[in-house]
Amino acid sequence: MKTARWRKILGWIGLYALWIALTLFTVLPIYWMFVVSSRSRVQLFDAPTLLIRSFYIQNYTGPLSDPVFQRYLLNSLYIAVGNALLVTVLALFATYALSRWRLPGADNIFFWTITNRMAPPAAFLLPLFLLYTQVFRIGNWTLFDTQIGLILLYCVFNLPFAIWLMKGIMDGIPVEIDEAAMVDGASQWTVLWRVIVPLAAPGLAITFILSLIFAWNEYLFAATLTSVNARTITTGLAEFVTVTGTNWGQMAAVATISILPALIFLVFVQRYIVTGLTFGAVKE
Amino acid sequence: MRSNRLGWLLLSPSLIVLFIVGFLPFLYVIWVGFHDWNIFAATRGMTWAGANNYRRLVFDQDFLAALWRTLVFTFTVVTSELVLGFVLAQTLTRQFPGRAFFRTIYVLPLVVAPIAVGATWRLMVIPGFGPIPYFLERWFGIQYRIGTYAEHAWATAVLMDIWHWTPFVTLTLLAGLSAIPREPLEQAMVDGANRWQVFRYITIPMMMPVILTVVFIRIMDALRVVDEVYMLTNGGPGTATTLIGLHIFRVVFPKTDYGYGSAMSLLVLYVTIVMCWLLFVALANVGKQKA
Amino acid sequence: MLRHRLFVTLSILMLAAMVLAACPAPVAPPAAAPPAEGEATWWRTAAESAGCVGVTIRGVSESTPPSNFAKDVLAPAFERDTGIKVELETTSWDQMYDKAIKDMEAGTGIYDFVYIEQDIIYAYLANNYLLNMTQFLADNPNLAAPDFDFGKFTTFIDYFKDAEGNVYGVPMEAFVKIYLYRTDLFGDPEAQAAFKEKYGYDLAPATNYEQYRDNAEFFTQWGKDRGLELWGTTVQAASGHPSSFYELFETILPSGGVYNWGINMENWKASVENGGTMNSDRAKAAFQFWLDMLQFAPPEATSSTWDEVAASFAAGRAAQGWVYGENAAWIASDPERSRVVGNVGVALPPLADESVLQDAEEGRGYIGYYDGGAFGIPVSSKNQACAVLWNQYIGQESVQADWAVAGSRVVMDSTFDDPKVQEMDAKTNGYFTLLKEKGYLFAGAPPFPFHATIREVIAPFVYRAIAGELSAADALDQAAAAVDAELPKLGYGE
Amino acid sequence: MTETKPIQAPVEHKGRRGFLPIETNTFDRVFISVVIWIGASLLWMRFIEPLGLSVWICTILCIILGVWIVKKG
Repeated sequence: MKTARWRKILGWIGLYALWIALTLFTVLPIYWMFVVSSRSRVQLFDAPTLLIRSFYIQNYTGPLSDPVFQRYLLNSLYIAVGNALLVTVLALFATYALSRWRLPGADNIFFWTITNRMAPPAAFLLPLFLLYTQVFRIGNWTLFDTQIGLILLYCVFNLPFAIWLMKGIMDGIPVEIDEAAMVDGASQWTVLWRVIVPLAAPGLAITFILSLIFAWNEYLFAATLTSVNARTITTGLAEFVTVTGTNWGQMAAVATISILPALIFLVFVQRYIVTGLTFGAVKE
Repeated sequence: MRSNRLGWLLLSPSLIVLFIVGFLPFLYVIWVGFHDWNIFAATRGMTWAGANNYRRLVFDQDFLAALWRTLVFTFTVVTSELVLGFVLAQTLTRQFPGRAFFRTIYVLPLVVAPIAVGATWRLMVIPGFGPIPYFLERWFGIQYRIGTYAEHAWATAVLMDIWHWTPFVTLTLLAGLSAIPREPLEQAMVDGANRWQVFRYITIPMMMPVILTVVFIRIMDALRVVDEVYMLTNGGPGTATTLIGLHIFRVVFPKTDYGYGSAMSLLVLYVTIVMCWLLFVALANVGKQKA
Repeated sequence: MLRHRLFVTLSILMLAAMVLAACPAPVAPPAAAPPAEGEATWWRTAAESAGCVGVTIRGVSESTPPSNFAKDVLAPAFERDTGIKVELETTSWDQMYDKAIKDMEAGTGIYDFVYIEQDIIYAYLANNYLLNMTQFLADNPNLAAPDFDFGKFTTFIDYFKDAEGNVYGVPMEAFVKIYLYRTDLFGDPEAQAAFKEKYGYDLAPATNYEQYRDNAEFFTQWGKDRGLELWGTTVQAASGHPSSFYELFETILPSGGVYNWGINMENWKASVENGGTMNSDRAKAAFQFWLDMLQFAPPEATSSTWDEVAASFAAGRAAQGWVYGENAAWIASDPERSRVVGNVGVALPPLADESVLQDAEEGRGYIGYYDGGAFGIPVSSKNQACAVLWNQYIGQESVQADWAVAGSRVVMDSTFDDPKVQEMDAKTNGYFTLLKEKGYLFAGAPPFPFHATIREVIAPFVYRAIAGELSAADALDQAAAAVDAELPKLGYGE
Repeated sequence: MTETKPIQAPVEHKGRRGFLPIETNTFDRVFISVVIWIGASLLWMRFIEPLGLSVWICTILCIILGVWIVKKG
């Protein structure tokens, strides 16, 4: 009797100890980034300490008041939101089709879409560069250094992921629901928008947020396929590393700023995460 | 019955987009992979090389070592993340005060850009500027040098990946766990099964599809890690953390050996596809048995 | 509910974006002294005659102070004078190369001018990427600016010429990699006495390897005894980054008497058996000397690329070291970024022995690295005439002094005489004087068209030696063998 | 409230059962053949080609194997 109670108490202590340790481990690098962003370049030479004694606000005001940096931030926002919207809508259509029609070869198509995410990126930069600068062009206009170019490109890794995620959700919505609505005289479109979309909402939300995060954070392709006008915040981060000294303080400040938008989104969809991430493997 | 035409119509935008930005470059890479093409060679442009790049590849010690290193890395991080993620997901199925708070904090790493993850960890572990080597040396007398000791760099890279991706694994497993029906569990308990037996014979089999899915996704992504390690160690010390993605990056970028680099990419893609396809088949079969 | 939430979030973000966009852009500070009225009209007329007014030209460069000066100061001034808009993309070192090369190889014509680092020019010339500026100006005399003359540049411009003397790039930055030391430490009477007692000769900035080693050992011990965060030397020994290769092959090996990376340029062989010097005894000795310095270097040395070396020195963590010249000015003068303002001495790098200096004086060799770059115009550019105007604009004498102060780079002899540069020279204890008087002892990278490729072949052996997996001798033996195997594949020395 | 539903794979295969241990459709069998062909060629180049046997022998063997898999797999 007594041992059982002790066991229970120990269990609780263990649980909290685990989570507190984990929280510290999770937060430490991010906190350190913030600490670095609070220091001037000379202060960074001091012996490392985790305390913030003074705040060197110029690390933030500098980039934030710089029009170039503002443009990077806006580009990132447009590209990430644009890509997330596009991916969510395309994945909705695609998975609805895959789940409701018996299309010949559908499972092979499904696997093929996923393989798009597997390619090691480095070697694919050259063909993409050529496509974007020479193949897809109308007069002088090319996809290179445009926001729409990156929005399309990020579909390569976001769309497969989204299709997989949404396929499970779609399969989980019983076909009878569609059929009942159709019997009531609703068109296919109405069914999709009025019936399926609300039911698939958690999946759509999680698809949207994950696509947004991936697109917001991508570096290599953004660096290669943009030049001046469509550069994103992550490529801006790399610009702080120079031969004449890395401006770690400003870089950390920019990194801190760049986390915020994704974080805001994430907090909003927090409670849908758990219901949305099932990948169709387990259904409710 | 519905006509297939609408189905194809709905599917086609995705297929077209993937064809343009995914499949066309893939064809081009295959084409380049059969050529000798180095911008800085004395002979300009592409020359047909047949399968010679692949002949070179299967004997290329650096490449094979990097590939093997990547497989070890992938195995290490995916197993750790899976075990850790499972334990954490289990604790999260219980209601306890502060659960939502912990969970929210816990997903933070997911939103940090890989390049920023690399930079942040580098800032933490560079001797002289970062707190980790400083405090390790002061408190425990341990000399932590990611630029000198291969094991330190490797451990940091593994830890960084675990830090970055365990939240994702945990959340997905949690989604799976919370969808498991309770009846079989309760029934088993009534029948006198102990906790381990329930876990082993009921929870694990029911979770198998989720586990396989997570493993699939993590393997796919871990095999192509570049940004984080590029920022953290740039593959050093020596070649200790030169994962295959970074190795290819070096061959294609600074060395501008496009032909050979393309062949490498395709071989890695081949390995990835085969591994993932096997998992995929396993996934389909698990589903069948259950159904 | 969910859609509502998402909508709210989206609108908040969009609002934030709009507020950000609406922030007034700070006005760029006025450029270097605006050119005189007559010149200004010349630029405008030239731009009009070439049909360039309203055209946007685009360039790519590394994100460095000189490039940023070009972007923030020169580009707006150029636009004001000519009506040509300049979009200069400043990015990281490897991205800069990658994009410029892709663009020129594919003949896309995105970039109208590109940064050419001194070491890559031979590859670009071999591939016929660049526009012959001499030829272009001769063919279009109406576009040749009166204030521009290739003859005004230092000898550094010779790196951007072909065999016939045609110029392919306008130098925009040039530095030497020099030896920096802490004047406060070397001038400390207590340290001087202790040093003399221990080593039997006077403490002074090093001129040879033994003295350098003694200094490094002495100050490392000095720091340890006093509990200071101080070590004897910097070493640019990042064990996974080409910067360590560069320090070894362009600074240390030449100072040890091994030139051109130890590659024999007559038969394109590196190993001693084939007539090269990469794994010669001198090279091995120099490499070993450099590796030995790691024990006297701050712990971050094996993670240090070029920028971290400068940061370590600026933090006061090293008593002496090899530092790229572009950092000399800010380390010596900018209290925002440096702890050692006013305590920085400049000297020639230490040498293995007298013969190296003799080689350099007589033109057979060099003692260190002369680094820098130029803006060149790709032949694929669609706005060549406009880019030629820009290249001449940045090559005017009148813009050089401010540029030199902003980026501690000098490309013209006349710049040294400018009062602003003189003032900076005093602050750095004579960096500019050293560059002017001793610059001829230094040399840029050897003229290899395969520079980057062979660097990548050699670098892994350097990394492994730093990590202790290989000895210096083994690393050079293996590197030389690997180079001998790779060069024939590239079509050299078959 | 969660209700019990059969756990399903993301994709249902609708093919036939041949000598391969899984159900496959034609595309699957072509895919398997190609995968085997690539893998065999690479191994051949590593271990057998140095002995003097051309990689074309491997290709011919793989084509025969491939036809058999597609027909009977």
